[in-house]
Amino acid sequence: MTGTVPTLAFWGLALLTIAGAAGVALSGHMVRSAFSLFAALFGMAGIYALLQADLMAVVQLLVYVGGISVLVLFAVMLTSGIGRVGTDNPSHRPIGGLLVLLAVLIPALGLAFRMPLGIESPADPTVAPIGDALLGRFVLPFEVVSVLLLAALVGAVNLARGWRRDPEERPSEEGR
Amino acid sequence: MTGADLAARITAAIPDAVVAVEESPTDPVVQVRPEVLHAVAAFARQDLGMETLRLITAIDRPPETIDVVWHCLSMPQHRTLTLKTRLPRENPVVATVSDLWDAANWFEREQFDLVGVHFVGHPNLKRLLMPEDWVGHPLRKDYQRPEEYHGIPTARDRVVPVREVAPPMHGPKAAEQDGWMLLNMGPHHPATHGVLNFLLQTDGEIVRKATPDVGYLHRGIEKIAEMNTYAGTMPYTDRVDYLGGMATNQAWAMACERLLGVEVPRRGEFLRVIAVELNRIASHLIGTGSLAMDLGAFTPFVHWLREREYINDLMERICGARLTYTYMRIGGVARDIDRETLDRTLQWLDHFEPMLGEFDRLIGSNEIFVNRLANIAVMPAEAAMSFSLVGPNLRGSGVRWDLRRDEPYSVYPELEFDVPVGRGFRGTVGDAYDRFMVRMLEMQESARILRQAIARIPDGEFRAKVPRVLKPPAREAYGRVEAPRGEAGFYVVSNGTERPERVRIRTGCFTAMPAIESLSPGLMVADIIALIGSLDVIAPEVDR
Amino acid sequence: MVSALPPAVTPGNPGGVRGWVGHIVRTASSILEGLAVTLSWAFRRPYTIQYPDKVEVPVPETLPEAYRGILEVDLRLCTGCLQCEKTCPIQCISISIEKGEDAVRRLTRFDIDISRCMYCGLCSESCAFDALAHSNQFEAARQDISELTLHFVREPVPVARHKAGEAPPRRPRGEILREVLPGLGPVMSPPARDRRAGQGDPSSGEGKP
Amino acid sequence: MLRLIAQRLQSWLNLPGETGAVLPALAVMLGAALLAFVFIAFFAGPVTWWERRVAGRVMSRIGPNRVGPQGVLQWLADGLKSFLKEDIVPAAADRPLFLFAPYLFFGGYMATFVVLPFGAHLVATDLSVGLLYLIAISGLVVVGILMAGWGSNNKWALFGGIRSAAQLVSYEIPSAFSLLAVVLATGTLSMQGIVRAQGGWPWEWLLFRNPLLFGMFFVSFAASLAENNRTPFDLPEGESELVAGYHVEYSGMRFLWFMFAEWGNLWVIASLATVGFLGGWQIPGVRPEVIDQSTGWAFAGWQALSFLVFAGKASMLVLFAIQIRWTLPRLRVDQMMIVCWKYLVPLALLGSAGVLVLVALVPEGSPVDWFLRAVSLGLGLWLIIAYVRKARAAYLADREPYRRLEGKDPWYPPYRLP
Repeated sequence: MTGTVPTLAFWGLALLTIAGAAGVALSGHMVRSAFSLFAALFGMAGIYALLQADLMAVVQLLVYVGGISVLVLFAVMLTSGIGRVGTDNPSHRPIGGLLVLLAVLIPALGLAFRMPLGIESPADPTVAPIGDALLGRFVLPFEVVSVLLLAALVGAVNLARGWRRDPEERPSEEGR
Repeated sequence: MTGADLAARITAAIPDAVVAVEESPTDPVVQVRPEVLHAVAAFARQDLGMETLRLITAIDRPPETIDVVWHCLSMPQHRTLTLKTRLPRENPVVATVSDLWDAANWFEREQFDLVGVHFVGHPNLKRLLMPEDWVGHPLRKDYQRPEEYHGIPTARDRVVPVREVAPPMHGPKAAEQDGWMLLNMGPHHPATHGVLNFLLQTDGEIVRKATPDVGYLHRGIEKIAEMNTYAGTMPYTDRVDYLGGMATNQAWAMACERLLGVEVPRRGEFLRVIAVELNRIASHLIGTGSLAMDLGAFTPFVHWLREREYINDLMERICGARLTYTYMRIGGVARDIDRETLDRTLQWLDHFEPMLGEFDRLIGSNEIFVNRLANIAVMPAEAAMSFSLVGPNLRGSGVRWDLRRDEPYSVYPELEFDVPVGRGFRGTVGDAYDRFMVRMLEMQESARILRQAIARIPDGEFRAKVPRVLKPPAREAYGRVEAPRGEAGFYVVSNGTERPERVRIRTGCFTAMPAIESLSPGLMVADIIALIGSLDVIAPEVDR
Repeated sequence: MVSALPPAVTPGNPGGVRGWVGHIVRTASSILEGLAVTLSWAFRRPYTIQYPDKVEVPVPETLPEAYRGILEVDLRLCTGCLQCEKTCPIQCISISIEKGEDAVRRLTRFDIDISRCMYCGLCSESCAFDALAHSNQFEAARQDISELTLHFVREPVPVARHKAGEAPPRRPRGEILREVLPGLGPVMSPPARDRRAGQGDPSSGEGKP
Repeated sequence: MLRLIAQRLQSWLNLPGETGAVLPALAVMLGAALLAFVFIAFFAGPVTWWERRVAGRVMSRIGPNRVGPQGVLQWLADGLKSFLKEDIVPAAADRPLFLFAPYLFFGGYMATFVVLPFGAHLVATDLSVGLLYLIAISGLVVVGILMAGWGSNNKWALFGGIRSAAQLVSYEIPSAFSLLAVVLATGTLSMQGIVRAQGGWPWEWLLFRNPLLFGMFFVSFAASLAENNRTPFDLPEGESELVAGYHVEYSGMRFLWFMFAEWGNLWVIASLATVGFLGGWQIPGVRPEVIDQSTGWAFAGWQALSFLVFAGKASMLVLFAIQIRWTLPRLRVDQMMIVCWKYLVPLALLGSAGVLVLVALVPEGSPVDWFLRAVSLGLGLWLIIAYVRKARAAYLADREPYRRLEGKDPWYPPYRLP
């Protein structure tokens, strides 16, 4: 990662990621938090791309940016009581939050400083090796994770159906 | 069955109900006491089989009374019954019949609004056409028009700068009830075809209820007619149904001819038939085309506008105008037709009939279109009659009722045509696709009628001699024709002067509006658009 | 008569896999039908008439005899019978007649407010001498609504006295109107027999797809 | 001043290179963005004019014909007009989201152009995961639409936003699966690799490789139409239902960004289908190696020719999409979902599985392979012939009544003999 443009790009993307993350935590409104999450994830995808991890970057885009963040947005917008644009979402318990932050940040920083910096990552395409690994060596973990996800999916559908079954009881306040 | 027979049957069931009987070849009138009105109406509905309520009219007759008239109809028996009652003017109170006929709900609201008759037991007796905070009842004879309403002058001559107009014209039309999202569809919305408003209570895309909010185009044509001569009202009838002006023209002319006892010459009748059938095609072109446009297909609409342009050109040759025809006159039509116009009509029909097939290929049998309409907003025949739906909307529900055939007028009995009805072309009888298809088939029938009428048109006078000043004797008449949007009727009460005492306009769209309200629950937002389009509702007919 | 409108695609949808396949086939074929129709239109000529500038004959000339355009009064024919004023449902005609010292009745005012006029034709029909008639003009958009009140009487004119059939012939349609409503465009050649606009090369270069 | 800021920035960020190198770098970035914008404008702009002309002809009218010869400059006039219009932000809107949404929307679309191979070597970067990138980056568009729908604080706009998100997220699946068939058949994710795996002649295209891929083309095209909110899947806009859906509150230039992306997207879907199924820029009868080995003017000439081939195929598909738009009505929301999950997803799954089997069992060049190619080519020809015959029948049905009028005095508006 040398050269002016990549360095600039890195700073830009890092700033975007951090600002996005800060937005998620500090934004006054749920929907804006969700959009900030999108920005943070997008920044992450950019950093993957800078690191020449093309498949990771694209998958990050596909799954997290295109899928998860849209899903989160969906969920947030459909939440009852989300109401109009002006609704507040104050950040509660700043002290507790700070403690958790420190608890995570210190090990993370320690880990980061122990990492060797400035190593060139391989420029080879990573698609084929990753594909081989997923369908070869790691096929069992891969499948186990798939089953887990499937179970989660079925559970989610079940929950959602139960909720839809009786629409009269739905405590809807949207549009208020 | 004559009026006396009907009165006898009513008396047998409810003694002392009948006050008087007026015989009439079309609509025998039975006058009843106001206290027993509901009982008589229930008897008529259940035992006499009057499953349709055509019209409720209140007539202000100062200084003493307000007359209220109910026009009932039994379609299977081809029988009508007109109930009349006389209420004191200071306290006009009568029982509601909205529990017997669905159509009565809006009729009663309208008469409450405009004449100030209270219908006891009505579920929602609020103003319909006028704003809710309006003062007075405009169709009362002693009504004084206010100078201004919320700072807006009511007279055209006083032009005010825009800034003077106070903004709060309407409060919220309905509370956001039950936590459902409230959507205002209209007054300016691409799919409401004019200035209509629908208050949608939605649960996401699913509509819980669509409440029509009408009156944005209320111009008070009934009131204008009271201030105008019989002949001078003719131009206003164009404006009742701007897409089917010929038919409303004819209805008004027929009502006045019945009052005056004027006979229309045969050539005049043929000219009327030609004009009305051309107009019916033009109107159905807009109806079906805009339905396609509402569902997202723009091309069919433009194609139909092109065909309508030909009709407009023919109309221009026939009567001189393209939209507001004012072609009919009391006793005939305004001007004769020339051979050239007839030839051109035939030429156009040659072009148009293949176009119907093309339209069907382009959109009518398109699978997406079919699936958008089939089994949507199903109106069963019973409900259609109770809601007093008329015309293609009624026939779409499978009821074979066409005034041209069932209450024959003009020269229609001499002409051969079918009455297409909905029969579940792609789904259930009475769904939106049936209503669409009935309109398509009616265009074909109209083309058939046109060819016959052009072939048989006789020579002779096209207009009867009528006096310059029309003073019909004091009586009443109900002229009704099969307009493109169903029955267009003018119920006229004359008082022996140049000006009518009361004019009541019955239009197809007015009764279709409450039907939308009742069909809406459970539909999706996009289906509401299909529903409005398939009923072919246009705003001026609702508000008049 | 339903058969005259043959459905392009036959209805009926069995369930199951057959229904599923049938649905796909039906959708595809009905879309193909629609596409074929729209494709065929790409090879037909447009019907557009490019009013107002790309028409060969000005539109007023192409209007039929019956056309009810803006009203005009030929004062040489008007007998001052006031029938039109009485007939008008919205009172947009106002006529004043004054009897001068020489006992001649003179029209001092014959105004028509064409911004109110409904173009219903009742007035011209009631005119026994064809003095009041519809012209073939319609392009009367003006900046101010008051400009749309036409004053046909410039200076008092004695009312006409003639029997029916002896009246002088009417002037060509629209000629009088052009005098009272400036800016209506040039005078047309003899009364248009028929509409002919856009007959030659209608699309003027737009014809080819 | 600028230089000073640049130097401070550089020292602060600890950038490598000589002092002041950051400025050219920034300039390069800006320049590239501008270039991309102009490039895209030339794709998106004229297609608006083209669409309106086609729509005009289909509706037997003319379409825009006043600005420039035959109205070709209409898009410039429209752009200028929108540029000069007032930019209205509703008082109740969520201001930052409302303002930013069009750029996100446009950005998501602009980013797709990075991997589209317009010619033999005319491609910004040939990513090894190009196809996947293309599918992924269009996800940005959903977020843009959601942002616009929410930020407008208008219920109709919100409806549009939610519909759009549901639609895009759903249709990504059939779209991805049908493209998976392409990947299976070619064995690469790179866009250039996919093109090079095909040939110039129709029977070398993936479209006519076997009947399954032939079907996959339509699945893929339908899903792309849905992903880009084109009729019959234009529910987020839903002109007659949602007025204008997610962009109902936008005006002026911000509105233009949406329109830009919408029409530019037409090129993206057409290009994607061209690359995936129609052989991309491959010139019939010319091996790609010939192009690679050429130098100088010959190289430039081959590039231009390959671009023309590509543009020709893509514009035919654009035309097809336009014609579909002006032919079909719109689906309802639930039907949109049904079409996706009950029809397109199973079809795409079955198709890609079938392609996998065929690719594994039928080696290229074998008699079975040629038989499959012949069958799918026959299918395509049959479809085209049926289409043209039907169109001809419709044309003749209308011409017949006119023919009877020949020699007669035509009346106004005149019967036009076609």
